[in-house]
Amino acid sequence: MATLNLLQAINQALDIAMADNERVLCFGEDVGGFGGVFRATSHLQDKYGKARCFNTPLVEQGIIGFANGLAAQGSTPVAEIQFADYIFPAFDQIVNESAKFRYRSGSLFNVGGLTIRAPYGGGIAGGLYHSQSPEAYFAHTPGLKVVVPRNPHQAKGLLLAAIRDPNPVLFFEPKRLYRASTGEVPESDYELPLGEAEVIKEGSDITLLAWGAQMEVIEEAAELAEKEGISCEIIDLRSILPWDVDTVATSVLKTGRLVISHEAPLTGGFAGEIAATIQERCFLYLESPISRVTGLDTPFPLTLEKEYLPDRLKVFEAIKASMAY
Amino acid sequence: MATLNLLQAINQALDIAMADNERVLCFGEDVGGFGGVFRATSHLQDKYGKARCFNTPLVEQGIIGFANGLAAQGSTPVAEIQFADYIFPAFDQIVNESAKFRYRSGSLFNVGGLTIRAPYGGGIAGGLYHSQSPEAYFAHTPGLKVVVPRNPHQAKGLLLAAIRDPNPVLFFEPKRLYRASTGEVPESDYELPLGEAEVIKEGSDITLLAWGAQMEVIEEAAELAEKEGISCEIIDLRSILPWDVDTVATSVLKTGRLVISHEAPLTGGFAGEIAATIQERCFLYLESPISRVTGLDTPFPLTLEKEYLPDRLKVFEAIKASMAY
Amino acid sequence: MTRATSSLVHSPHFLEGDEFSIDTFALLKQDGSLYEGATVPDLDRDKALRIYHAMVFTRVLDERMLAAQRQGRLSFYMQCTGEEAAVIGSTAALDDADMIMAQYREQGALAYRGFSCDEFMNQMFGNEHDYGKGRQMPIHYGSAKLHYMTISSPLATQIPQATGYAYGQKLAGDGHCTITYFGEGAASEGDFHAALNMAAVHKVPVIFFCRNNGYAISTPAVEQFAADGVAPRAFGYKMRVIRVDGNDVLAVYQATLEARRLAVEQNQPVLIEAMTYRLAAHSSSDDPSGYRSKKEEEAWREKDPILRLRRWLEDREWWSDDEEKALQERLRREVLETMKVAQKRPAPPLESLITDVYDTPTPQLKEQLAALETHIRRYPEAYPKSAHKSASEHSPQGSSTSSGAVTGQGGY
Amino acid sequence: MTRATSSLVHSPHFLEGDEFSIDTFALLKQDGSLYEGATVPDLDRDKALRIYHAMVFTRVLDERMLAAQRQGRLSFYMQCTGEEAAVIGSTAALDDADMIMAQYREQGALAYRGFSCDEFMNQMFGNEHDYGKGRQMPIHYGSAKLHYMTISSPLATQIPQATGYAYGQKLAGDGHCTITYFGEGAASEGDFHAALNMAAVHKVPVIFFCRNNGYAISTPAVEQFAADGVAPRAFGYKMRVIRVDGNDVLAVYQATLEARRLAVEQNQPVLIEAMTYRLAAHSSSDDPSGYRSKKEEEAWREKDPILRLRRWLEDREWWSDDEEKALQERLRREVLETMKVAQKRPAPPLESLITDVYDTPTPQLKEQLAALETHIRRYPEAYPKSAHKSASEHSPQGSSTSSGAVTGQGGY
Ligand SMILES: Cc1ncc(C[n+]2csc(CCOP(=O)(O)OP(=O)(O)O)c2C)c(N)n1
Ligand SMILES: Cc1ncc(C[n+]2csc(CCOP(=O)(O)OP(=O)(O)O)c2C)c(N)n1
Ligand SMILES: [Mg+2]
Ligand SMILES: [Mg+2]
Repeated sequence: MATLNLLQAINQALDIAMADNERVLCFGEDVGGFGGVFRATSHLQDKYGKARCFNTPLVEQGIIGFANGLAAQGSTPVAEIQFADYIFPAFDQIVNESAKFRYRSGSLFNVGGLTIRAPYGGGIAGGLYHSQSPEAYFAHTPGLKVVVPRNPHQAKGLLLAAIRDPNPVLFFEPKRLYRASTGEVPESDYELPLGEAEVIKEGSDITLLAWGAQMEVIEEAAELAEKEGISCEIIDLRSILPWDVDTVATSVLKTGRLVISHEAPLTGGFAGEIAATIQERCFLYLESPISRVTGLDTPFPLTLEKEYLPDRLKVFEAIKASMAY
Repeated sequence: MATLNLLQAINQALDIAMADNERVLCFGEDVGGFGGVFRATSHLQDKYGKARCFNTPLVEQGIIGFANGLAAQGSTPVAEIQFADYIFPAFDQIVNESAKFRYRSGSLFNVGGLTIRAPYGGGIAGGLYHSQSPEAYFAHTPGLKVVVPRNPHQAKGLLLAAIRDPNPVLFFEPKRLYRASTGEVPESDYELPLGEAEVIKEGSDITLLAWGAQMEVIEEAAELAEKEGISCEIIDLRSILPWDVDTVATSVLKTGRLVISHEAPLTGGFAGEIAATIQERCFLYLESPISRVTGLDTPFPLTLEKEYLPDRLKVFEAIKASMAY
Repeated sequence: MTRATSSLVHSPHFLEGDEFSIDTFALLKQDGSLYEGATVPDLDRDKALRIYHAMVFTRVLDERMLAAQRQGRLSFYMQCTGEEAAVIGSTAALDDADMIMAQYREQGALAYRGFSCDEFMNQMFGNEHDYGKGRQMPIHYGSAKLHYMTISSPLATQIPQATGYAYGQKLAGDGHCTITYFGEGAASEGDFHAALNMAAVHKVPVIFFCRNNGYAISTPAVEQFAADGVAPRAFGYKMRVIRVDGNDVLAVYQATLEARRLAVEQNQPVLIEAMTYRLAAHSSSDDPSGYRSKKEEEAWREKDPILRLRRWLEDREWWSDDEEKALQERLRREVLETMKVAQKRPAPPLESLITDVYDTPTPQLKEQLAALETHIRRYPEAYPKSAHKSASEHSPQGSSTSSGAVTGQGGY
Repeated sequence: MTRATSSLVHSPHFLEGDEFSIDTFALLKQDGSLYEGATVPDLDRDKALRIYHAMVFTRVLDERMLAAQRQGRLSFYMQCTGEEAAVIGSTAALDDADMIMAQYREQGALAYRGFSCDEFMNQMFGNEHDYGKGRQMPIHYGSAKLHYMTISSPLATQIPQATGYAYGQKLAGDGHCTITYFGEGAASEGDFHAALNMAAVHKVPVIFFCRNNGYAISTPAVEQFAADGVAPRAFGYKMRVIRVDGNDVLAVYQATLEARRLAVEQNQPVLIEAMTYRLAAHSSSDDPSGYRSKKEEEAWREKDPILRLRRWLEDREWWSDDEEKALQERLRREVLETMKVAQKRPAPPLESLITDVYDTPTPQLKEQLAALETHIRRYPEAYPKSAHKSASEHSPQGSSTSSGAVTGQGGY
């Protein structure tokens, strides 16, 4: 076990995947010799050659179109989109193509080898276009998998699973944690399951649910709440699509209360889907409305980003409101 | 008053808007001399000239980029995307640009003049790529308005309001109804309000909510239910973003039950947002879980589209289940 | 109509970008004779007849299926008519294991590769034998064994995919390349630009084959681009390019043969622009009289690519009137009979609604299917295609087959 | 580094596409003298000095703000260094009311138009005077009165927007055009292709100004495209094109003057490719030593565009050492003093979080703001920038100003 930060864990996962399977390729803007603007692909070109790790021209729709073709051919492309905010020019290739490739062909063809990595999220003075959390846009798209890791250990295991999963996977990396989050990471080749949430901490009064960088926030809020005698069960959803309804529902059946938090705007965010599903599953067990603590229904601001973000205090208040309902 | 079909009503709205304001322009693929593949822009080029109604090259990202620029310049572009399924190449221009133009500039600039029209929805043997209902993708995007009319009268009034609204509006037209839906339409220039739902029929036992072509379906389901003595309140949401929480909540506070229906897949669909909001607003008044009757979590099929679609029988069953809860 | 016009040359000269005016490569005149100075490409009788059969089959299929659509038997159809030489001549120049990533009007390529009439029909009727499991509109064929990627409606998406596919072939080192077909309209999409640029930068064995048929639905090429066709764009990417008479199957064949050599031996991507014309409507939903003249159509009908090849074959005595008659009759009969059978085949099973979304259905999808099954059991007569036979006794006249009286207005 | 190399010409000859090798238009040598055969464009002393001042201001601003970023006073910065001639020379050739739609490295254009130092600072510190209300990262300027569209980070989106904007200008008939700036990297995006094609088809008065500075972050031009720069793409759209020495302000000025004439008088869109070099890092987050050599940088530092113009001005006795010294000192002082003031200005009001999403806030947004206000009132010390003064007494050292010790890793 070594102590790695999130970036190092990702780099290690890519390295292992490329060593393990010569059909794995990493490419995107600046990912070649330079190793990516965040250095997630450092040294991979040196180790595996220019044919397997390279810069692309600056065109996201081309990167994903190219990746779709490569995956259909039987390769295992890991394409990087430099910031999740810049994934939208590739939206058609992802939503109309990657997601529907297998279905439309009756499984004659598929792009299951495809993984798309992109740094996402706020809290780093990035403003409108270096802060977005676009997971909900993709969560409405059957055929895709969407995964968000919360720390280095999770990142490595989930990314290895994503690369090897026989379905196209979007892997959103919480860039605020790239260097800020460190932890013990096994050196071995290991995978963590897609589609399964993880109960981080058991509790009895209320369930707190989030993913990615927002896990830190709800854990801090839980600490505040515990001080007031509120026992919180904390769940990391990990996979946004498909998501683990059972684990969440089981928890809420027990606690009777649910607070969900994400950075993306409220309206149409993925917390809405979760709330809608859980109120149906757990209707008779709910002791208070399911509560969502999210970004405002605005683009992402800069100077007032602290005010905008769903921080631990906002989550704490939501916990108290839920308990007092 | 004349009896018009939905297409004629839209054509009339465009005609009035262009006559009323010489800065209104209509363009898109095949919209010029040909009048659009569905003929929504028929005769407009003859009447207003090639400079104001024209064909564009086949490039959706260009159409909307061009339209954004025109709107920023102070014109009132009405851009057509030939099918809503083909709006995704323009996703970046819509979600990162149209939606954020005013906010990012502190209102120095805006693209409020922009309207994007696109035929959407299934039930016409269109398969994967001529059937999608993408409203939820846009509903997660603050800065946009999203509107869906249910019949010719609504279409004309809402489209005129959309064109004149000082915000970018996506106007999704239920193409299954283009010729199938006919009705009395005033010849005058009139507008219907954006952001306001409409209670189509009052009732006391349960609230049924939908928009666009799905209104017909819930109205038929209500007829089946009424035969069994269930009194249905029927609401047309009309605007998906921003949506009229108050009208829906008021209704559910009265009936205690809510069934929402849309064609798009369940997961991440807009019904989830509505259910999440309403369970919070009406928690203590809900007598059964809010129920969603939607497309399956798959791409849109063809041969089995009847099985896939949320039809009146499925809605009827959901009503009965809700009543029997 | 303003179309690219330029003088003709008679050898397949690939432009480097150092000359700018783009000539058109042509070998065969409409009367079946060669242009002076032209030499016949290396094409034996068997191959020539294989090409010709595929062309005639495609024409017959198109005629019959359009008629079937008009009779309400089929929801939608798209004809290749007028462009058979471009599509089939190019495919014939490839190795049969090279990948084809087409737009939608390239059924001829599939016919050339040996897709059976039955396979065509099953797709069009979306029945239980359709490889695509009845999920896509008619003409969205695909065949893994024939290396023909399943058609996708969103235009131009296959072009960068072809670049990626070919990059994979290059790494695999198996000596294969990819050809991607697209219209001059689709070439306006951003994906086109991405694809050509990436192919040039990464030296990918891919052939970009543009069918410039003058129209994108109603939009004439002159409203699609101001330039002399699509070919000059190649210079912007430093890509080899050739323009070819798309109604001349020999020229198309030879140009593609050379392109394939460049792609496979030198990893040089190539752009081919085939100048042709869509003689039929855009699709069964379209009526071209709204945007072009009968006269223009007539002028192009004079350039029928099938007739041109037939004359050349007859001149060589590789083909006769009798053979023609027999072929036409056989194909017509085959198409009609196969259609009848395919149309009666049942719809794909209900389960096919949720398979292939992922490699295996998620728990949610299984739940959704179970709920749907319960629902259909409650209302079997409302879902004749999928209700259990036992339950669907109310609808005796075979309405449980895949396609009833479908009158689609789905595609365009 | 492989870059476009071609011989030089000395008159602004717009290529029609009938020749292919693309020369570079240049007038001024690095020593401040003209090439033989070159003639000075029509440029009086006032205008020349206005250009020069803007160039020097831009350089000084860039140096100081990068230093401020290094000190942690600013979260992010991007320098124009090395490209001042390309940006300012072209803007100077326009009418001051022509629209500018830039990428992000064109602060010089804004300086030339008269954006004040204070205005620059307010944007960078995102304070209550920032026109953009503190919503975007530093350097995302905008000015309605100076006809400079607010910068948007997603690359290339402004290019088709410029086509649309200019189409509106053409309809308005007010004799104005639009210029859009972008890097050679951004030109790979699909939006570039859409924009140029649409402009050519619709005959739009727009100037596409490509700053080919050799890199897109770490990616050298040779990995961006295989062709000889961006210029040859113009032929693919049938658009006039000129390549110009981007470090030669006179050549850039004259080329743009001619381009504007074509645009405004003949509705001819034009592509200008200015060959230049980004002397600084891509941004404050970047370190170029990871992808290029000091030697290469040195070679380009020899071609400093500001020095080149200064020598020309001095030759004409329009400028002297003393004036230079005085200008440098004045600008340095101005930048530092203005920065100090701007940095201390309060953040925009809390309400600015929800305004401008729509023309007026929706009921939902008003509710969200009200809830936030209640929350902040409960925890004032946690939100020093926005808490009411009365409540924020816990944080006395001015932490309620717009920018504390921000060490952003936001942009790249
Ligand atoms: C992204 C996208 N936009 C629009 C359409 C609708 N559409 C289908 S075919 C077509 C015209 C295509 O013209 P071209 O590429 O020239 O091919 P041709 O039909 O002439 O063979 C259009 C606009 C589509 N399928 N996909
Ligand atoms: C759509 C999009 N993709 C990626 C980025 C990230 N990014 C910012 S600047 C840049 C390089 C741009 O290079 P170029 O266009 O040559 O301009 P230069 O920086 O050289 O002036 C990249 C990749 C972005 N801002 N937008
Ligand atoms: Mg065409
Ligand atoms: Mg650059």
